[in-house]
Amino acid sequence: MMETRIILLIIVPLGTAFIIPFIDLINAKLRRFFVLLGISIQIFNLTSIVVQYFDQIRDGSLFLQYHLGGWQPPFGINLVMDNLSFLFIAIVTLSLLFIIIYSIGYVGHHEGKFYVLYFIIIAASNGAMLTGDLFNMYVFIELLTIASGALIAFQRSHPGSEAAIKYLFYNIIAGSLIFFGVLLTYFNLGTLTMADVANNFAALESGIQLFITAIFLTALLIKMGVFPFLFWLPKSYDSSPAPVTAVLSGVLSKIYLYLFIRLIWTVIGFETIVALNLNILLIDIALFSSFLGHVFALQANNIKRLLGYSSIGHIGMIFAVIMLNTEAGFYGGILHIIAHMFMKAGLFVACGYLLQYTVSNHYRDFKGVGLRDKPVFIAFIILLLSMIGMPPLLGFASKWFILMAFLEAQSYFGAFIVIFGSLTAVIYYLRYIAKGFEEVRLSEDDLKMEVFNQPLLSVLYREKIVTFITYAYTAVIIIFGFGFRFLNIPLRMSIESIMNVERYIELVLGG
Amino acid sequence: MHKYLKKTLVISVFILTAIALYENFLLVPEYTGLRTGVSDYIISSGLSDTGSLNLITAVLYDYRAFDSLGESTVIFGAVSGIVLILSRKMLPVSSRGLSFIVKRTFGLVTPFIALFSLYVITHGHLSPGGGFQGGVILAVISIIFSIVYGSAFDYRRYSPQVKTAMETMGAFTFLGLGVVGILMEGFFLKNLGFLTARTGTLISAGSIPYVNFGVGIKVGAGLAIIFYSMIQKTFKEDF
Amino acid sequence: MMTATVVLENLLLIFLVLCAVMSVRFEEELISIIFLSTFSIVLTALYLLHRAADVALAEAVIGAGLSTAIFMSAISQIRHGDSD
Amino acid sequence: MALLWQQFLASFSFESYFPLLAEVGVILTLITALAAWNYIKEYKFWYYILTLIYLISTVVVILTTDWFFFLFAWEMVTLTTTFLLAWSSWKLVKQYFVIQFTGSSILLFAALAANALGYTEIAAIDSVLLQFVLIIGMATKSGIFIFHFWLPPIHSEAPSPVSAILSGWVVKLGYIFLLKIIPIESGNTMLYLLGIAMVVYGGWQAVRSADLKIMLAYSTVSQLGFIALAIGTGGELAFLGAVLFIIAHGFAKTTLFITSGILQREYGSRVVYDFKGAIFKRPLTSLAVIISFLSLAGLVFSAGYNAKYLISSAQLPGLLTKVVFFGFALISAIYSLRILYWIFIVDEDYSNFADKLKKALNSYQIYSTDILAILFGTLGVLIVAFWPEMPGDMLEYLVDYDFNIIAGVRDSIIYILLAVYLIHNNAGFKVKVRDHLSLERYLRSALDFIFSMSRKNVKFDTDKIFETVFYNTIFNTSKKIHDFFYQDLTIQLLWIPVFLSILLLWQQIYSYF
Repeated sequence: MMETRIILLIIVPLGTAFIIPFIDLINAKLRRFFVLLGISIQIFNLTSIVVQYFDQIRDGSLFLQYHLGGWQPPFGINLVMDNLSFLFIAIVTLSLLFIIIYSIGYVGHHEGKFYVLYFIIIAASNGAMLTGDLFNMYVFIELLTIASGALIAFQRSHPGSEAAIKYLFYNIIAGSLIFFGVLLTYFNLGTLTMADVANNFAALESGIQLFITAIFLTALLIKMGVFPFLFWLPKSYDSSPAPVTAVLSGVLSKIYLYLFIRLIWTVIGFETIVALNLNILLIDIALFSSFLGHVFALQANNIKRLLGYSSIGHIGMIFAVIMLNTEAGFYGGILHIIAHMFMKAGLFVACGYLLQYTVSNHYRDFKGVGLRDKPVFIAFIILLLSMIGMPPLLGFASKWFILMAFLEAQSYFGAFIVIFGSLTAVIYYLRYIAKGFEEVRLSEDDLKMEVFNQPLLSVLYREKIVTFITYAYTAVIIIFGFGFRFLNIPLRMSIESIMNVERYIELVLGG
Repeated sequence: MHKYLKKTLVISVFILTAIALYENFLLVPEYTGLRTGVSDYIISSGLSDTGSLNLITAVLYDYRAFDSLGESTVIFGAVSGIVLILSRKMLPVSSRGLSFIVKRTFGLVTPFIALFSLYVITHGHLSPGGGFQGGVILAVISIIFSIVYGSAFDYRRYSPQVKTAMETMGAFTFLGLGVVGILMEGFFLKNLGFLTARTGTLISAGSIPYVNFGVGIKVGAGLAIIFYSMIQKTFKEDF
Repeated sequence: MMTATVVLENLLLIFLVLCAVMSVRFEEELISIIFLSTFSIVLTALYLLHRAADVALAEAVIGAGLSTAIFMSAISQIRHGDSD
Repeated sequence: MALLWQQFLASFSFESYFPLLAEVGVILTLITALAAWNYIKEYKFWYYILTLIYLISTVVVILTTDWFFFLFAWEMVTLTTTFLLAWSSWKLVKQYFVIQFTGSSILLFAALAANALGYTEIAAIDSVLLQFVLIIGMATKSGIFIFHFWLPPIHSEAPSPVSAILSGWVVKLGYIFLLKIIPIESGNTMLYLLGIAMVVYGGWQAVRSADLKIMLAYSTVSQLGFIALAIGTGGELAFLGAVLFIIAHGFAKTTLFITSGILQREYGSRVVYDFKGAIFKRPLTSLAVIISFLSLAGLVFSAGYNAKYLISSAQLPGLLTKVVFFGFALISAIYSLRILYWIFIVDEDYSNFADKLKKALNSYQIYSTDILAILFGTLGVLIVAFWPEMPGDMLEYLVDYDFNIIAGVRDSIIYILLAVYLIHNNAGFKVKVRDHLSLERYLRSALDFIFSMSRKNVKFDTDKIFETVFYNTIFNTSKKIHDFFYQDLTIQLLWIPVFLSILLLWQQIYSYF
């Protein structure tokens, strides 16, 4: 079905990003109004799509298309929204909404540029999830890389720049590999539309199949931060400001997971992966990566870096459980994607609040943080409990389904890694909670040091907004923890749209 | 790690990768044996579809105009990022430019460079070139200004505010043409039929020349901003 | 005619690789940048040889012109960076 | 959501003795809640909120047959009891949570494995391997032998009402779960052997300790051994015995921990040698202590007797069984009577009992809720003693069951005489008062042992031992792994071509292996 509103999901944030520098020239105070306007149009747009196609979302027949410039798929670019991309867009938009409200309270200097880059990220993430065209996907990935790379260096400190350069090193190599893969695909198949490629990919010679698959896989593994390429991740999580880290961990890694699912299941086809004997290798790599992430987290003396390492652990776990290619695996994997998105983003957001007066993110400076901001610290603890999988929270449900998927597939190593992950998580999180409750006495000089060490914070630090967003994340975790069955239908339907590739191909090429 | 050991390791890994890539490239079929469905279609009916003589421009700004929008947004984002990271308060008057002869000669040449860039931009659908290339040439003018006349010259003539406004305007031209496409023709970035004249003339090929123009301004202004934010002076206390 | 083109192409390719290696090998940044600029020009010639005029124009303008200027300005920043 | 709610309700099963157990759990929790009214001073509201959540969760744990809700509720129990421990010290919270979470993780794994193997509901599980894994997980949570090490330190250091909850009911949940999953026909030999070990070890340690709360904690280990033993035996009689034992021990231990709180407040000490004249100062409390300890000892006309009788009669008949059970009962009797000896007998002058009592009652300070709580507890013990079928004939099987009271009286007299003889001869087993138990101390003694073998003399700082030794070991190991993978940037980037080449040459590599 042709639907104009899904292109608006991309061009509204794009237009907002374009207009903000202009507004800055006229009157910088109007900026926030336009930011809120842009995000509310976006939300309204998405809501109207949900309302109109509610029945189709429920019975899994949602399939919206848009042909850009009116060209039919093999010749032009097409946007596709099926249940999978709908689910991802919905949660990503919700998460991005939270983070932008948070950053209204948080970001002090260069606010205009921050919002430009942020709206570019919104546009690019929606675009990357909606597009049905390989080259278009590459463009949006590049957009994400550039915008997030600039945001990592937002603090303009030495470690920030270093992390940004490292991030760009890895991600631009990954981007060029994706470009190379797209090029090879076009060279061999003469088409860029995902559905068309999927239709003809199986007919290729197995050597070329391996060639293309290997390049895409390497690129996506770099982007996700799975084992051999996890080195850029903790550094960039550590040295970027809190809302950016929340975006990086909460949104970007999930978008790459989505793209991984799209490329492997829709475009390349899981049968091809099995025929190339790559699936076992990938599962093992992912589980090893998960293991390493948790082990690294044990030695981290820096809370944000620790959360970065634990992200490696969780993403590896999700990757492995998705690679099982069973319905239970997808169910657990996507549920954990949602859970992890909100938990990690919430944790980074809470960290940004808690670490506002500390000298650094270091363990020893974490002392007494909990006593200073008790309500936020309690939210922080709740989110940590969700990370390790305690029951009334969403983390438990997702851990349950992931474990179930591993055991159902008789992958006992995977189940062991899940258990191991949550056990090590207990050890490394409890240490920080204990430190947070330690009494601390500050001298006058210490206080001065702390205030001067925070150039990012403006004088008008809007504490209430920041606290509110932390609570909002906690509330989401608790509400979905009790009502995770609300997600049952969307999850089932998106699994169906992953598995049913023929329908995708038929609807794109035929409609 | 020992220095030579590391060197050996690096070299051996590169040799391994080269072998692996070579092995795989051997499998790729010859150029003549490819499936060329889409490109054949574009070559045969690109002109009649879009009215652009230059098929590359037809692909860039019509068939895959959305990609071009994305690419120009990449530059937009890069400009924002670089300005964000490198933005400083003052422009150094590091040099007073080159000698009088160079200044005067360049003064004579500048209009021609500008004209050339305008030509490249506006004839994008007729001859090689297009908004992107022309925009870069436009930016080069600004760079040469700073080399020849000293870095403050260009700053005084065209302040960063003007450049930002130009960049935003270019971006909005592109986006606006896309939205007009929705309103008039029903699809985002659809070529505007009512603007098309006889093929081969300057004002033909629907909205392509206008898109070219927007991209040209945007790219030119954006790259100039990047260059100027790089030569600005650093202050320690600004960090 | 055909062979001449092939020979020219191969020569250019060898020169291309040479430029790439040289730009990595030299520790002096200026020389690296000059080699990169040469690299772009050779690439432009190659594009022209394959009759891709658009790409050649873009490569000439950006690779040989703009990026060289930006690299130069970056280097001047690095060299003067400590003093001011 | 509606679906989940319906599923939740449908998962409840009200069969056999589990509703009874749930009721007992509720009653015990209410008793402790009564006792806590005076004991907990700060954040009383949150304490009761947590207790309420705990109460609901325990009921769900006992009654549900769905794995998900079972684990969900049990984790809720863990979480709430962990937070309840926060009224004592942060250290305990940390240790308790780590241990409980380890147990739950193993249990989660085992439960899901069971689910994957076709046991979609919580019911008897035939696979021995699965039973084994489940028992390991449960052992960590409920303190079966080898994994019991955390139980005495934490139960003895917690605030009294919380200890009463933990020792009285939380550890029982694991055994109630075992009642569901161990097939009633066959039992489980491993559990049986572990039970025996627990009885002996716990009893011995209880005799060795002078601190009332530590002694109570060890007696919990010992008494839990009986339950494990009973479940391990298998058979209807043994299972009923286990149920009765759970109830009896629940009442007795809850009462005892509450009284220990009262005595501690009264005397400002936890060492039994200090509780002089308790019977005059606190007659009702002392009465509750006596009755509960008699029940723990398994003397006749007490709840413990009925349960132990059922368990022992479920064993294979023979001389060996008799001797062994006689030994077990003797151990229990010794540590129970020893406490009574120290509290009530030694250095007490009962010649003018009535006068003293009157004098003490003049300066009597009433903690009404506490007294009410222990009265209820004692009442529970007595009810199980005289109506083993429970009011309302809930354990129908026991209605006409002959508990052989005469033999019980005979045996009890023998126990008492033997125990009194032993206690008297050994001067009441007076031992040096140990420090308060803590997991750090265990670690320290283990390290001391290791270092003594290597003949090095190293002193350990016990307070910081977790931070310094335990954590540093983990930290350094993971640091080494970290440094091994995190080489400099060149090597890090080198992974990209390496990985790419491996993938590109994957066909060849795969066929090679």
